[in-house]
Amino acid sequence: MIRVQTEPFDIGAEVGAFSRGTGRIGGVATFAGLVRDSLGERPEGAPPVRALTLEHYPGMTERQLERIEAEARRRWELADVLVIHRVGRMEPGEPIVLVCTAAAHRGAALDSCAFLIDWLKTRAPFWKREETPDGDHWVAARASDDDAAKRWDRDGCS
Amino acid sequence: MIRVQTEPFDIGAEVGAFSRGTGRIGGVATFAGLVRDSLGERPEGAPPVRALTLEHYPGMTERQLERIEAEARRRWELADVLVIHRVGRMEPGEPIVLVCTAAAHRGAALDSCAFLIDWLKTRAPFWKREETPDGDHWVAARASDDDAAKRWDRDGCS
Amino acid sequence: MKVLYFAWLRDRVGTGEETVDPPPEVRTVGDLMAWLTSRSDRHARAFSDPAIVRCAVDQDFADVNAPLDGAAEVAFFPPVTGG
Amino acid sequence: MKVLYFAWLRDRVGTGEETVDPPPEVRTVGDLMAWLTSRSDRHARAFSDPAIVRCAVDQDFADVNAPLDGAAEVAFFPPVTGG
Repeated sequence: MIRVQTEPFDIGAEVGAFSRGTGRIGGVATFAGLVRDSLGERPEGAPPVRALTLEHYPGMTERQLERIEAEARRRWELADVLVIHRVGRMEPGEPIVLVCTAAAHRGAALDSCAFLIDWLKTRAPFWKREETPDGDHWVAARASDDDAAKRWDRDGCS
Repeated sequence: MIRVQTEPFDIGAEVGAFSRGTGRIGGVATFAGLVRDSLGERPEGAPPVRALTLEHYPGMTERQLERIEAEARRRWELADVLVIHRVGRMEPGEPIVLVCTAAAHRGAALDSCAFLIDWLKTRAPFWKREETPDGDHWVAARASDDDAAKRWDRDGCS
Repeated sequence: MKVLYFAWLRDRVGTGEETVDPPPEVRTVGDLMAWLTSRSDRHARAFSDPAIVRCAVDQDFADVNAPLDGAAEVAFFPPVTGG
Repeated sequence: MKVLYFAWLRDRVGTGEETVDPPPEVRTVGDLMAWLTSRSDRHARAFSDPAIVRCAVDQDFADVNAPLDGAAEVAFFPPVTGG
């Protein structure tokens, strides 16, 4: 399931609801991304981030996230998938994104969770703008995110 | 932090408390293992598991878990680590184990979480006994768990 | 054809959306970028380094050689930074 | 010396803990397993397949060749299955 929303969400409440066991789920893996006060690879002494604004491409975002979910379900046997991504303004400590996967075995849950966040980082149309005491600026993409996503390259799904 | 307890725990409450952002945590990865109603590699039609009893080696368990946590903190820069493992009797759907890691970057959180559960599975002295309609039996160790743990072999910490 | 701009491309162009009617010789994403560049200084500034501009045609990622044929919506944006 | 048994080793031996006083020629984990095997049929059954028995000496994993010297607590158990 995919959710793109401006409202804040509660990681504990979401993970708790997602993890309610049915007897067939052996493992639940989750990853939550939070707003940090120093987001990019910034030099020591760079001004702290006051807030982050997430812009996205409505329509294409949901479409890409659904494709990424479908690809994860194709690669691993998953009992359930949840991806929540916030858009709009948020402050340090607030969650930006949550990925949860449930499977009979832990390998499928752990690997698919890492896959989903790596692909989301490079294939879902979101952009971050930081507010700092020195002004606002758009966060630059990181080569390390491309590298992380490439680990999963076997066949495409642009 | 390591907790070995007979009391049930609430995955959502634990993950929620663990994830409270400080502005320096960029990612939180978690893995929860739940009781399945068909635990081992059992043939189709094998009787369902009614309950699981986790036995452990008090003293050595905590010692091993603390070593495993220390090893994770040595390998990755982690802001926080939580491992909860239940002992005693539990039923399908209940959580057995929870591993949470927090780091500035997602790679450290995701990798260390997978590492912790893989090492725990092969190095912490717990044993599972299944209750089924056909009687009780001890769960056999799985070669796949040894393989998963070996991925992380670089240097020892028996 | 609807053209959308996101993130700093929108800031530079000065709008998030415009409707354009490029001539028939504009056949690919690259052609469209060149044609838009010629429309104003703001567009020229947005596309001054085409290597760091990404594109989607009808909400699918598309590279510079992708054909436009009949596309209703083309979007330009920087490399994504979500998650 | 305290000897502990866990999981099906405890079931087979019939106790989770016993205090033993092995003779001085029992120097290693393997020596201790052989000596315990000779003590009763239950012990013999517990150690009938030594390859699937794991050991800890003073709460550290130890293999069959590990020396006992002065160990206060030796535990025998099957391969672990937690998590």
